[in-house]
Formats: sequence, structure tokens, C-alpha cells
Amino acid sequence: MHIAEGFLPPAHAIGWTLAAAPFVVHGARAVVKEVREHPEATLLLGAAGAFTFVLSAIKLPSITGSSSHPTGTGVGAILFRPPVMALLGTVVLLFQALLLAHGGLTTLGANAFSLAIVGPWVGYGAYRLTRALGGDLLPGVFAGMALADLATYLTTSVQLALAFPDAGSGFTGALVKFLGVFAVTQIPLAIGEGLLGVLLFRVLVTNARPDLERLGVLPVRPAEPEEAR
Amino acid sequence: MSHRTLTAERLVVGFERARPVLDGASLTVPAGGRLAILGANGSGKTTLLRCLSGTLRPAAGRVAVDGVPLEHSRRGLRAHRQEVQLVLQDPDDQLFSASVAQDVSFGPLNLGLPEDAVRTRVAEALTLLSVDHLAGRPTHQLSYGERKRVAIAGAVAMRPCVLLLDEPTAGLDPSAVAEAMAALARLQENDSTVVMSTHDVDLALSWAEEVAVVVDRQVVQGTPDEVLGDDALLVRARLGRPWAMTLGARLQELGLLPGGALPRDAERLLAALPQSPAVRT
Amino acid sequence: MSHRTLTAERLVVGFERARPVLDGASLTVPAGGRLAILGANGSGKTTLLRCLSGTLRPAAGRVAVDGVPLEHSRRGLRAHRQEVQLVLQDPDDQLFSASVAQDVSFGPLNLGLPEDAVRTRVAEALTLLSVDHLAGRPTHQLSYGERKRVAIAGAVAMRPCVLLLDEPTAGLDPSAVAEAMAALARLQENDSTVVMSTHDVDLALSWAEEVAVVVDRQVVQGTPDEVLGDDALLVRARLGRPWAMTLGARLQELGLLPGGALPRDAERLLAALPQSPAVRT
Amino acid sequence: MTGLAVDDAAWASAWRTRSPADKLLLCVGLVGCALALPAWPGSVLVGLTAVVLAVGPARVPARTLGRAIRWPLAFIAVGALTAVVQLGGDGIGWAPDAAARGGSLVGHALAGSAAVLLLATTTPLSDLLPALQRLRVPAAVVEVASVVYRLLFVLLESLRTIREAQTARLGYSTWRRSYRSSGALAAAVLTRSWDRAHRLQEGLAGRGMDTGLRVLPEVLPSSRVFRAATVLGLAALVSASQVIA
Ligand SMILES: Nc1ncnc2c1ncn2[C@@H]1O[C@H](COP(=O)(O)OP(=O)(O)OP(=O)(O)O)[C@@H](O)[C@H]1O
Ligand SMILES: Nc1ncnc2c1ncn2[C@@H]1O[C@H](COP(=O)(O)OP(=O)(O)OP(=O)(O)O)[C@@H](O)[C@H]1O
Ligand SMILES: [Mg+2]
Ligand SMILES: [Mg+2]
Repeated sequence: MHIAEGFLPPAHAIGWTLAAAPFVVHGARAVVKEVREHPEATLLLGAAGAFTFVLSAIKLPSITGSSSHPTGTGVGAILFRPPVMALLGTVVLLFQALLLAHGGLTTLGANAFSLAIVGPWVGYGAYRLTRALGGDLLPGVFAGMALADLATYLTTSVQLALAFPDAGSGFTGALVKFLGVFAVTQIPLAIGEGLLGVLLFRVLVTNARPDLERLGVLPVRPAEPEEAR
Repeated sequence: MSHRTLTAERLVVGFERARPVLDGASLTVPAGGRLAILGANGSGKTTLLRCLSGTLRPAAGRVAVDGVPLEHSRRGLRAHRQEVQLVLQDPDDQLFSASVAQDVSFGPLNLGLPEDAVRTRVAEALTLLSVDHLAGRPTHQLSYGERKRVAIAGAVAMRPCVLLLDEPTAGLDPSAVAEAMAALARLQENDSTVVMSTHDVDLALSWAEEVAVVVDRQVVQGTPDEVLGDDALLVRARLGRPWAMTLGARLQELGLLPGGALPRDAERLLAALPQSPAVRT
Repeated sequence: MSHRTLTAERLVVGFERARPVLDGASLTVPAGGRLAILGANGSGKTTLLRCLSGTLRPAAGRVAVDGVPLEHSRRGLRAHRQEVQLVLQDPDDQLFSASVAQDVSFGPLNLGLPEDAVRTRVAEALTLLSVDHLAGRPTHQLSYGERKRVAIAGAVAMRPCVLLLDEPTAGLDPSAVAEAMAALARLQENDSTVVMSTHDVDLALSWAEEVAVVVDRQVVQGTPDEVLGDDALLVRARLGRPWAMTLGARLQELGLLPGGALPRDAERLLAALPQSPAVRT
Repeated sequence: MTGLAVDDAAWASAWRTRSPADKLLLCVGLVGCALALPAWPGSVLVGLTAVVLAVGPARVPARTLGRAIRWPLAFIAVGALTAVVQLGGDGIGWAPDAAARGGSLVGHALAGSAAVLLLATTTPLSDLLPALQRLRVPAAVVEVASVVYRLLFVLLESLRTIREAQTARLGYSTWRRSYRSSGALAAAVLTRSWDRAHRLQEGLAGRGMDTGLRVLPEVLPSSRVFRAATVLGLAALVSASQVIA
């Protein structure tokens, strides 16, 4: 869910930008370090960003009949870790604002906070927790992706409620309103995105095992002896 | 599979803000026959095939099977896809499952067939394309030529009446081309209509029963001799004249080939040449 | 640019867990000449070109320029890349920048040239490939054939002594092939050595001064007449005999073509035919 | 050919050759006005200015603008409506100043979106990335972003063709199958993106990529007249909105 340009009052726009900045700067530092050590990482990171953008162009059929687009922040967090996603996610948000008119420039900070920071961290946390509790890869992916999506939706609702408290019931009332309105699309989407993640990783485990091992998602299997039959 | 006639009538296709790619293009695919579609890069061959397969909805004009116009509704498209299948140029766009057999089973499973029937179809399609030995292999380990044939098998397993192939021989070595053409011949014996697009005029001449050239946003269709013998058309379409025709015509002039239809490929040209040295004046 | 002789000696290349792709392959690129590399799908043409360009390090054997072996150190590779450039088959593997002129400027900038010199080289390379009108266009809006020529321009702007091209004509229509070949001819006039891989035996025969066939993990090299006239070799390499040779040989037998070297393409064959009808017995 | 209408418009715009810095000055100025000025008449003036400049001198097709604004419009409508509805003990009702608040929200947001769209439809994203570097964004980050820009189109094309291939084999005929196909589609595009990155790396290494992805900057000279007109225009806009209000 992207907050449109001009929707947030200036003070809120600035506030969220300041809140997001440290995470994005931290991500940028990580990226700069990575690129300095491995120049070819530029291309892999670019590919990751492009994939995140393109993933949000996949249409997921939702139970409510309409179709919606996944946020893709959960996959990114599991594959590339939240710090890097803070930067890549912000870059993707800038691209979405300028290529698709989704989101905006002054709301970039607020959108980055929910989609590139809270979503990935919560998703990654849920994924790690599930794995730590003995869960397999696929349940972990489901939890990570679904919760990343939900967390994003919660954060955006909080942002909107803070900006537009209800005339009668204040922040709490506004939060209930925004949560309620966007729940129609976002809760089915969260479940849908979790399912998509499971299907996605099921294919990846068979087709792209070496890449998953490189990214540390799967443990590296001992090399099979040459000419193994 | 029974024969069906697939037609396109006065198609207009324009991607945004550009002149239309096709403007009044009409085509009749001969039922049970072999049609080759020729044309320069960017002339609209792929666009035409996408319209015929129902993937792309033309801005105007209609596509019809046996005279019944294709409706771009869910049901209409579903019915159309059981009759007409398109194989894309890049096999990697078509192969997305882990193993070859799984990938080929994708279509039949989506038809809602029981597992047995699916298995039969998969085996049959793999045999037809002579790739049965690859059934258990992961798709990403296959060579380009193998991937290309598996992609065709995936469409064949849908048992379409009309199979459309976008540049099925591009990127293949000569023996792989020969194998692909042999597979298409087997398909046609199995009662399918086969349409392919290609840049190779020689291949088109030797293989096709009919040829369509996409040129200036329209389609010119006819027998290979008519179309590929029309030099003005070939120049407009940025195509070359096939070898066999150029040489055949000259050899006819020299009295070395019997008059009448020109030979269609090297083999037939060689066979038609006189057996003994001529006495030269 | 002066001429340099690029050689590969007894290369061994094996990707993991497989039999070697190349095993003792040797090749000499004739300085200032035109070499065509032929071979079946998966025979190792691309692998050979990648070794020659230094991108791939062979397990054994060496690549040398004028007898000086290539060292796979940072400096060695840097020096090698100023002499030898490889253009990949898929232009999208080479084009990374938003606009055409910027993409072509990448290589010269990496050479550490001043901006003016870079600008000159970019303009020159774009002109040589006749794509100067595309300079300001975004890469992603170009057609396949256009992208292909821009990718070549990116390598040409490095002013290499040897230009290696992996299937430069694949996917192009006949006129685009003719244009690409004309661009390569201009390049060679500009003193470059040009090497290309292709599946098209007819093209190889008409274009190349020397031909190398990758077969059974080795390379067989020679003049087009020698190599493409060797039927046993062609069968082993899963290649066909070129049109011009098959027909030329038969016409020589029939006494219609003068003895000696066979014609290399349709034009030259037609020109060599007698002007008047023969008197047939 | 790309499927991203805004990007196509930007490359074809009459303002394509203007300096990105000039356009940034104008559009950021307009966005600022959209936020800071009162909705009536500030937002209306900003919105009108942006649209008139886009379809007028910048020659952006009105259709592209209209289509692009649809998505933010949907969000703005739902968001504004929710904001001005009041949750009371006795259920849902309009907040006391619903019309004014709603109007102001919609006004600001539409004007802001129009101003950003003016930038987006006249300036290819790739022209803006070098400007980021001047804002002290590290070069490595700008390079990653420029690779994102290029690969985006390559991957969107793959996405489209693979989806078409799946649809042709009835991969989206039911809800369940749609999910399975979408999963396979995402996986195929992801593995494609890795493949591309590896091969692109090899292709670029051949052209001497040692340090970064440096390319020759395009010279798009800044115009004094344009800048002066921008400053004057923005000043006029601010004072006009003060006078009318
Ligand atoms: N990176 C790689 N890892 C493993 N195997 C590889 C790799 N690259 C190539 N191969 C294998 O090496 C062999 C030769 O491949 P190569 O691409 O050189 O063939 P080619 O002659 O260029 O074929 P084509 O005509 O299809 O382009 C093939 O069997 C291929 O599967
Ligand atoms: N999705 C699209 N959006 C915009 N333009 C497109 C799209 N697809 C194709 N085109 C344009 O339509 C024209 C025809 O393209 P098409 O792919 O049908 O040509 P083709 O004859 O198949 O070419 P080739 O021989 O290179 O495969 C081209 O100019 C192309 O740029
Ligand atoms: Mg095509
Ligand atoms: Mg190859």
C-alpha cells in the first residue's frame, strides 16, 4: 500500500523521512561495502531490485474476486536480508513513484518506513523465528511473507491514523477505520503472498539450489564426488 | 484431432502511440496443411501469431476457427486454446517446471484430465518430438535444441488442431533443424495443422505448402512458388530469394532443368539435373 | 590498430561434473583475416570464444597473442581486453545502460581515456555499425536487430585488434544479416581481425577466409574448401554441406562449371555458369 | 514496446533534452507549493499548472497522464473518505468539517501527484539518477539503481512472455491453478534475474569493468530562461493563491 504524493501533511512527511533515513543509510553502507569487496555485486543487487519491482507486477487472484499485487518485501528480506532491503526497497519505491505513479516523493520516507523497513524486518524475524522453532523452510517462508505484508499494512494504517486522527475518537478510532477499510484487500493479500512464497520457494529449491546456498538460505551441501552415478 | 480452418480477418494491432503493427492483415491457415510465415525483423510475425493464438486481442478484425469468431471471454479463450497452441521462440519462456515430464504435463493437467490420461499424453508428446529419453531430466540442464523440442512437446500434449510455432529453428544447428522438421512432419501426419514463422526462405520453400509474407502491415499469402517467386514482394519484405529458385530459374534458362515448377531444395534440384555431362558447344 | 595473431593451444575446459567440453583444442586466428567457427549445438563454440577472450580460464592449455601467453591476472586480462573483444550472442547480456551512446562509452571510459577521445570513439563505433541515429535512444526501446548492432558497437569502441562475435547473425532477417556482414567488412577494412561463430554453413562459406569446426572436443581448421568439402568431418560435426558446394560439385561433373575451386555463394555460382544454353544430347 | 507508459512518455517528451536539474527545480517547487499552500486556491493552481505544462510545452499525451493518475486517485479517494468519516458511539457519520477537510486532502494530494507526474513524464528515471549522486548518494548505490532500471525492462518482458505461455496452456483457468502458475512465474523470473546478472557481469568484464559502471554523462545544458521562468512562475503562483484566498 503506497501513500500517494501530497497525502501526508508536511510535518508527517518530514518525520517519517527522518525515521526511515538511518535504516536506509545503514543499508546503503552495507551495499557500498559489498560492492567495494565484490564489484560484480552491483549487478546481482540490481537484479534483486529489478525482481522486487517486477514481482509487484504479478497479479495475485484474491478470494474477494479482485486481484491485487504482492508487495514482495518478504521475499527480499529472506533472500537478501533486511538491511539491504531497506536500501533496495527504497530504490524500488522511488521507481514505482516515478514509473507507475504509485506513491510519491514527499511520501517516499513514510512508504519506505512501512514497505522497506518494517515489512522486511518483521518478515525476516518471523522467518528466522519459525526456522529456530524447528520449522522447515516453507513454513518459514509462509510466515515471513505473510507477516511482512501484514506488518506493512499495519504500519501504513498507523501512519494514516497519526496524520488524520478521528474527530471524535482520536488516534485509536482513526486506526480502527483505516485498518478496517484496507483490511478488505490487505488480509487476503497477506495470505496470498504467503502462499505465493511457498510456491516460489518450492520451485527454487529444485531449480536454483546453488543460488539459495550462495545466499545462505539453504545450508551448503557437501560437494558430490565427480562422476557420481 | 480433426482438421479446423483457422482464419484471421482484417486484423488491426497497434501498440500505443505507434503506427499500427498490423493494419488489415488477413490470413487463412490451410486445414491440415503446412504454412510458413516470413517477414523482416519487426514486421509483425510474432504479433500475428499471438493474435491467432488468442493471447493478443486485436484492436479490430477477428480471428475465427471454422468460421466461428473467437470471443475474448474466459470461456471463449479456453475453448480456443484447446484448438490452437502457440510455441514461443525462446524455450526458456515456456519451460517453468523442474523436470521435463512435469513441464509437459502442465497443460493436460490444466485441462482437468485424469492422471492416467495425462501420463499417456505426456509420453505420446515426448515420443513424437523424440525426447522421451529426457523425461526425468531437470529442464535447466538441457541443451538449447533439447529445450526447444521439449517446449514444443508441452504444446503438443494439449493435442491442438493447429500448432503455431514462432521461429522453431532459430538458434539450432543444421541437424537439430532437420530433427525439428522431422518432428513437425510426424505431427502433421498425426492430423495437426502446422504453422511456423521463420527468417529462412530456403527452409520455407522446402517445407511449406503455403507461404505468407508479413509486409507493410499486411499479409500476402499464396503457394511458395507464387510468393517466393515474386521479386518485387521479396524486396519490399526485405527478404532474399531462395537459393533453389534463383539457381533453378537460371538452370531452366540454360535448358538443364525441365520447365515447369522450380525445385524446392538442393536435393530435388540435384535429382532434376541431367544424369550425364552435357555436350557443350 | 595493428594486426595480431591470436592463438589457442591445446585448451582443456570442463565444467563441473561433466566430461570436458574442449579437450586439446587448438586454433590460430589468421591476423587481419576472417575466421568462421562452426559446430553443432553444445559443441563448445561459445566456450572456445570465451577462452579466447579471457573470460573463461581453461583448465589446461594457453591462449596467446603474438606468442605472448595470456596471464589471468588483473593486469594480464586488462591488457588482453584491449586487444581482444568478445560480443555475446544475446545483446541483453551486454547492454546495461539506459541510453545507447552511454552504453557504448563504457568500454572506452574504462580504458581511462579522456572524455573527448571517448566521444570520438563512440561516434566512430556507432557510424561503423550504422546506428548513429540511435545514439540518444533508450536501450530498452530498440528492436532485437538494433540491440545486436549496438552491442557490437560497444566492443568496437574498444578498438580491439581481434573482434570475436558469437552468432552475430542469429535471429536477424536476411537484410539485417547483410547489413551486419557489411559492418563486419568495414571493420576488417579498418584493420581488425574478425572471428564469428555461426550455424550457417552457407554464410561461413561465402564470408570466411578460414573456417574452424568444433567437433569431438577439438578444433579442425583450414580453408573453407578443405573443411567444408570434407563430408566425413561434416557428418561428425552434425553440419550440412553448403549449398554452393553441393551444387557446384555436381555442375562441375556435368561440365557446366569450370574445374578448380568451387563457387562460394549463389552469386558467384550464377556468374560462373555458361552464358548460353548448352546443346543437350 | 516497454509497457511502462510513463517511461515511454518521458523519452518522447519535448522536454527530454532539458536539464534534469531544471525540471527538478520546477517540479520540486510545485510539489512544495502543493503541500504548503492552502488547498483553495493553491492546490488547484498547482494542479492546473502541472497539467497544462505537461500537455502543452512538454507534449505529454493527455491519455498517458489520465491513465497514470488513476492509481493515486483510487488511494486518495478511499483514504480521504476514511479520514473524514467519524467513528462515534452511535456508529458512523460525517465528521463536522468533512467537506472542507476532504476537499483539502484531495486537493493537496491530487496537486502533488500531478506535480510528480510532470517530472515523471518528462524526465526518464535514468536522467535523474546522476542527480542523486550530486545529492551525495554514494556512486555504488546510483549504479545499482541504474542496473535496476535496465534489468527492469528485460524482466518485465520475460514476465509477460512467460505468463502468456502459461495462459496458453490454461495455467490461469482456475483459482488454484492461477496460484501455482504465479509461483512458477515468480520463480522463473527470479532465476532469470540471477542468470542475467551473471551473464551481464561477464559481458561487462570483457569491456573492462574493474571498478564501477561509469558511463559518459549526457550533456543536457541548463537553461537560464527556464530557471528564471520557473522561479517567477512559482512566485506568481504563491502570491496569486494569497491574493485569491
Ligand atoms: N557454465 C556452464 N556450466 C556447465 N556447463 C556448461 C556451461 N556453459 C556451457 N556448458 C556446457 O558446455 C557445452 C558447450 O557449450 P557451448 O555454449 O560452448 O556450446 P555452443 O557450441 O556455443 O552451442 P550453441 O550452438 O547452442 O550456442 C554444452 O554441453 C553446455 O551444456
Ligand atoms: N508489447 C509490445 N509493445 C509495443 N510494441 C511492440 C510490442 N511487441 C511488439 N512490438 C512492436 O511491434 C512490431 C512487430 O513486432 P513482432 O515481434 O511481431 O515482429 P517480428 O516480425 O516477430 O520480428 P522478429 O523477426 O524480430 O521476431 C515491432 O516494431 C515491435 O517493436
Ligand atoms: Mg518474432
Ligand atoms: Mg553458443
